Amino acid sequence: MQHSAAAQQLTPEGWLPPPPLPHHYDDRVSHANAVRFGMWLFLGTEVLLFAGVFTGYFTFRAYFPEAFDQAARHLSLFLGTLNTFLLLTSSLTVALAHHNAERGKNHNAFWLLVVSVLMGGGFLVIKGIEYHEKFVEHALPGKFFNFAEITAPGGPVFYVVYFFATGLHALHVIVGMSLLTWVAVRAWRKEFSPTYYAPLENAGLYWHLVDLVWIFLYPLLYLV
Amino acid sequence: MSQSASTAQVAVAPAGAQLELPKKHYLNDGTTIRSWLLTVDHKRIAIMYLVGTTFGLLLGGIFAMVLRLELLTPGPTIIEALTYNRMFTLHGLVMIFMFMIPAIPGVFGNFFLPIMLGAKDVAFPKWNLTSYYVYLAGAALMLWGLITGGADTGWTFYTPYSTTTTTNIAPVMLGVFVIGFSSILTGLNFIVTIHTLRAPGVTWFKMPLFVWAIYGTSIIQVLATPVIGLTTLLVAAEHTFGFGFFDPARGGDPILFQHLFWFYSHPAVYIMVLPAMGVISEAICAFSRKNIFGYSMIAMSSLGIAFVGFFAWGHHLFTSGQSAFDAGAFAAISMLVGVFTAIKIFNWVGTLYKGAISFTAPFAYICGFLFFLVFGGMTGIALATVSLDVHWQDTYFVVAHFHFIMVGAVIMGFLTALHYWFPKMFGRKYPENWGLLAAGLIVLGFNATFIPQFLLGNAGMPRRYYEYPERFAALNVASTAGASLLAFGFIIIAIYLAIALFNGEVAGRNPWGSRGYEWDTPSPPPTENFDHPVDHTRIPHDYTDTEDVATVSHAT
Amino acid sequence: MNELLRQMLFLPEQASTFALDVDHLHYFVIIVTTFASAAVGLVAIAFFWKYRQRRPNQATPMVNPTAGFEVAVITIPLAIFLLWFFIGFRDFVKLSSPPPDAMDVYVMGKQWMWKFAYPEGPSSVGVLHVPANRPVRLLITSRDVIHSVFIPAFRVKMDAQPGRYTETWFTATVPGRYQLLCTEYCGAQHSKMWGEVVVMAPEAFDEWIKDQQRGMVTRQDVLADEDQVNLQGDLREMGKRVAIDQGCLRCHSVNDAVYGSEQHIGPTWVDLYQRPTKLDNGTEIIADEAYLTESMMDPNAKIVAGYTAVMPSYQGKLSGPETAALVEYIKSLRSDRIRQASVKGPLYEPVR
Amino acid sequence: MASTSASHAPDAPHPHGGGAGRLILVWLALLALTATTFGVSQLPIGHLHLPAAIFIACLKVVLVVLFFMHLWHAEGSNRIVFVVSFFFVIVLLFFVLADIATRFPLSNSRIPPMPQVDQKLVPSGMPPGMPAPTGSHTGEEGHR
Repeated sequence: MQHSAAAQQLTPEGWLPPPPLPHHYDDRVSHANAVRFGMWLFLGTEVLLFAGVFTGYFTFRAYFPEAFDQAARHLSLFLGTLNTFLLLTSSLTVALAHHNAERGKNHNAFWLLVVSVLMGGGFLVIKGIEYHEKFVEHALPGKFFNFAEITAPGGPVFYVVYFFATGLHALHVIVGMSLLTWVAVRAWRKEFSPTYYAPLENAGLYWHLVDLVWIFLYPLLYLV
Repeated sequence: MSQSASTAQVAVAPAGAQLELPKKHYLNDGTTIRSWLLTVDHKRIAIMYLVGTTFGLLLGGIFAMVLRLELLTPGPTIIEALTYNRMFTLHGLVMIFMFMIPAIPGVFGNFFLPIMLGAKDVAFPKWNLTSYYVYLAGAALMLWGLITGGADTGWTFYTPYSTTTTTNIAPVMLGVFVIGFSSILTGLNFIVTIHTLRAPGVTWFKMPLFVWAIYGTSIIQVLATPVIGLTTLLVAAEHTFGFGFFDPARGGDPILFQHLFWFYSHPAVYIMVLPAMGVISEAICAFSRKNIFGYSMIAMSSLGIAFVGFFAWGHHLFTSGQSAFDAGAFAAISMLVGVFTAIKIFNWVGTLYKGAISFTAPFAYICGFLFFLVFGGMTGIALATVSLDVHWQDTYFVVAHFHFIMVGAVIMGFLTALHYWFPKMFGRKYPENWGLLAAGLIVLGFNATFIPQFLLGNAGMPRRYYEYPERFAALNVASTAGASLLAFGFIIIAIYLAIALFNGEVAGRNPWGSRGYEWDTPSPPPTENFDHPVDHTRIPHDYTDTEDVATVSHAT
Repeated sequence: MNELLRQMLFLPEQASTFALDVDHLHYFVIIVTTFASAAVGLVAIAFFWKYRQRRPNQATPMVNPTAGFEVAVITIPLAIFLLWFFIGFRDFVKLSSPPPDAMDVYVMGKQWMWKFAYPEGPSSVGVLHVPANRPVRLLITSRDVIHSVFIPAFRVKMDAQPGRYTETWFTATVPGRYQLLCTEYCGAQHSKMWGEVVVMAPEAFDEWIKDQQRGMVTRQDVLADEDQVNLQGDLREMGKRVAIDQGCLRCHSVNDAVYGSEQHIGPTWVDLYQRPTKLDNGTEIIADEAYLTESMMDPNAKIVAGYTAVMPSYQGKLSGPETAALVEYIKSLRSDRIRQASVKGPLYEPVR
Repeated sequence: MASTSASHAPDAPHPHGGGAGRLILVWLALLALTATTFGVSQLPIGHLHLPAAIFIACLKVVLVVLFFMHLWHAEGSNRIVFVVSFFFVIVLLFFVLADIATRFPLSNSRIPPMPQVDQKLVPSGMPPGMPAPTGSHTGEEGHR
């Protein structure tokens, strides 16, 4: 289905003609609606996936409240807030990219996507720094835990929840970034037009979901 | 709404005239291996699913027979404890994840959903093929894990035993995680197809009931499977790296595992039984030649079961230290789900009223289905009654209950669908008298296998027992005898269906004279499903006039 | 009536107050279900015959249910189900709230055996003595994986969750011996993890408790469960983990003699320490630390009679402390028969 | 239940209303909410921290979903999918936490046993035989 962009020349408005419509759909709009609806269903599964992690968080918070308090104080608040800022801003840039793609401005969309991917990278770098701190302090989950400063019982359990939640989230950030990169390449090839921007929209929806999860993770882990 | 104008008034093909298969159809449209393995045609993917799931049924059946043989005598009989534990884990995992969950949605959902909606294919054909290969990958990973050391934790893999056992459960866990993905993809594909690809004339309340059942199933598949995906990842991580999520020695909580596990696994049993109910709603109309009795009631109860099924998982935890408040809440909600099943049963029996019932093999399976669903459903309600469950939990009563629903209802539904739609899928008829014989054997064998297990449960024999006190011996012998009868029945079916595939009598467009939407196409259907534009003015299964609309034959 | 139905349904004898309530509700459910399904079945069979197909392509009228039918089909089953739910839930609440004056008994599930300890101190393995007609509360826990206390005659069941207590209670009515079974899958010997409940007349029970305590006083400070206080606890714990990680347990069994009876790939570790062992070259040695360490590093040096030399060498794979931990773990594996002597209370062979 | 596949004029989907300006406005609102949740967490309001944090997080989520993910003028079916999946998350959380709250107190690990339980056997409040998580306990190991 991937038509070779170079061979086709641009339409007068400056973007490529959209790819052929699949045979079993009769018009482009109902196909776009179907693709968006499919993406929303997939986001439903992602929400349920993180539901399990949050259930674990609240269960262990009910069991070991004081351990969660002590451990929360050992997380660096500055890095957490910076990460939240980064993700929120990258959500904005992705939304703007989608906004431009709807109007066929592939060039703007490309640069906005590049900025978003860079911010995602920044988020991962900061996450790496935090993880390094913890590995040095031996504040690790399960049997690897011996971190003197947490005296309350259930210390390792907080770090199990912390590493699993942020690890799963970081994995989703990586997947989101690769999606955005692939869509940025297609924007560079000027493939998007007012009638065809579904891939960028879906990558954007996925990125917003990743940001959504972090909006919940940030206060629960760092602030409370 | 019920006028029966059909698109083309052509004389009914004279009975007995020599019918032959249509020249070009989906089976001979490209016969290279590549055209089959890389197909995006939903019908071919359905056939590939049929091959995969039947292999799963065969494998699971073999393990079941080994278990039954082992339980012939109270002491060790043919295998030793560790192999027995691995065997019942194998039986559980293979049957559930390789046959029960993918079977009816994967085979008949894939084949008939687009045809019943009047669409050319499912919404995302490439994702449909991906879902099949993800299923194969998951099944292969799980089987490889089970063979090279195997898990001996039971299909429920309760922690902390599953996280501290010396058998390697990581590949089995990842296998289940991957198969879960295939389930999500299929469900997602079907929901989008139903929402966006309905042909003109097929409105929400004119869709066949099989489509409603698949819709309910897909909702559960999409929304429940991620939780088991996460749980298997957690258990695999905990078993290899020693996290402390579920293992109490490290501060974890085993009851949290049971909550997360059953949050998926209870809706999963509705993933298995809803499609079978959908098949029965179609087949009972066809074989009693009557419109369904209470269309919207059955459609809404499918959605009801799908929705309320999500809140009833706690009845698996009554004796695991769960609080009395939760036990009460879950028990009350489980009763609601029972009512939806009761609605369906009464409406199916209502459909027979003033019908024209023809007693064929599929109809024999429908009777079996109704009997087992009533019997299994009522024991389910009894199990949901909290005080009775305390005695029955984890005994053979529970084993008998869920086998009555799974083997009784779901496999009866699967066999009904296989026989009812065999002419449409392969263009040939199966031998009728062999079919009736096999149906009798299966129903008889099934009762002989599982009714003794109810009594074993009452007597207090726990499940997953390799050796048991002598007082349970007699009932176990009876159950094993029944199991061999059941196995014999399945073998007969396999034989005559395989033979009928190649030299069964040519079926023509509509051998049963059924008025379902799927019978408006030639059988086997062409790759683009229809040979005339689809505009359904009639409702499905409307038999109010004698002229048999569906035997109209154009091409053949 | 009660006895007839009990026999028909293969239910065990009713030996506790809770058993009577449960069985009465059970009979109510069974009777209502049988009549309802029989009615539905007969109606269906009547339809099969009355409305059988008479002509090919026979037309049938369009029949749809009336609103009244639909309402009836919802309300009647719901009413019956909710009635059962209320009765069932009322009994369950009674089961999960033990009377304050109940006698406490601590039940400890351990991989493939049950231990019972009374607050006044005496404890026993596999056999639980309870007075008749007095409420007894079980505080149940487990040492390793989830087990489940199930006494069919009392219709009582409660999981033994490791790391925490669960509770259930009963009032035994009929003195006698009843089997106790583990019903939550817990490993290889799950199907042998049986215990026994001996219901004694109240006075006989008081009598029994007194002489148990007298017996206990003479010995010095007897512990409810000796291997609780493991001096080198951490070392043994680490040894066990190393054994699991390195896969030693695949060939060597670590459970007491009952399990050891079958031939396993490697010699069992239970009671191995200080045991005289005959080697295949006829000589006999004492399995001390030197032998154990040497067998890990160079398994083929001394092969026990009757075993094949299939064990891989662990040279370089096991660090010094890990080997010491493994030896410590093997030393801690003493089967109960030897420890039996120190535990009070007569030991009954589990009922076959 | 859901909109049928109403087919607009082919090949001319209406571009979503609102513009870049609105997106930036929403972004600023999100930053403001982040600042407030940070501020609220510093206030000494004790056990109210959790509900406050969750409430503000929900506000931010609603903003992101409606404007960044275009649920504001989206198809009905997308909205239903989003609402139903969040509803099931709440159901899962509700029943699990209700279970922990109303369970037999000793069934929750780490909560000291009821007074009438014989202290001699369980002085440390830790059920016997439960090996404490390695290392986290600086205190006693085992009991007696």
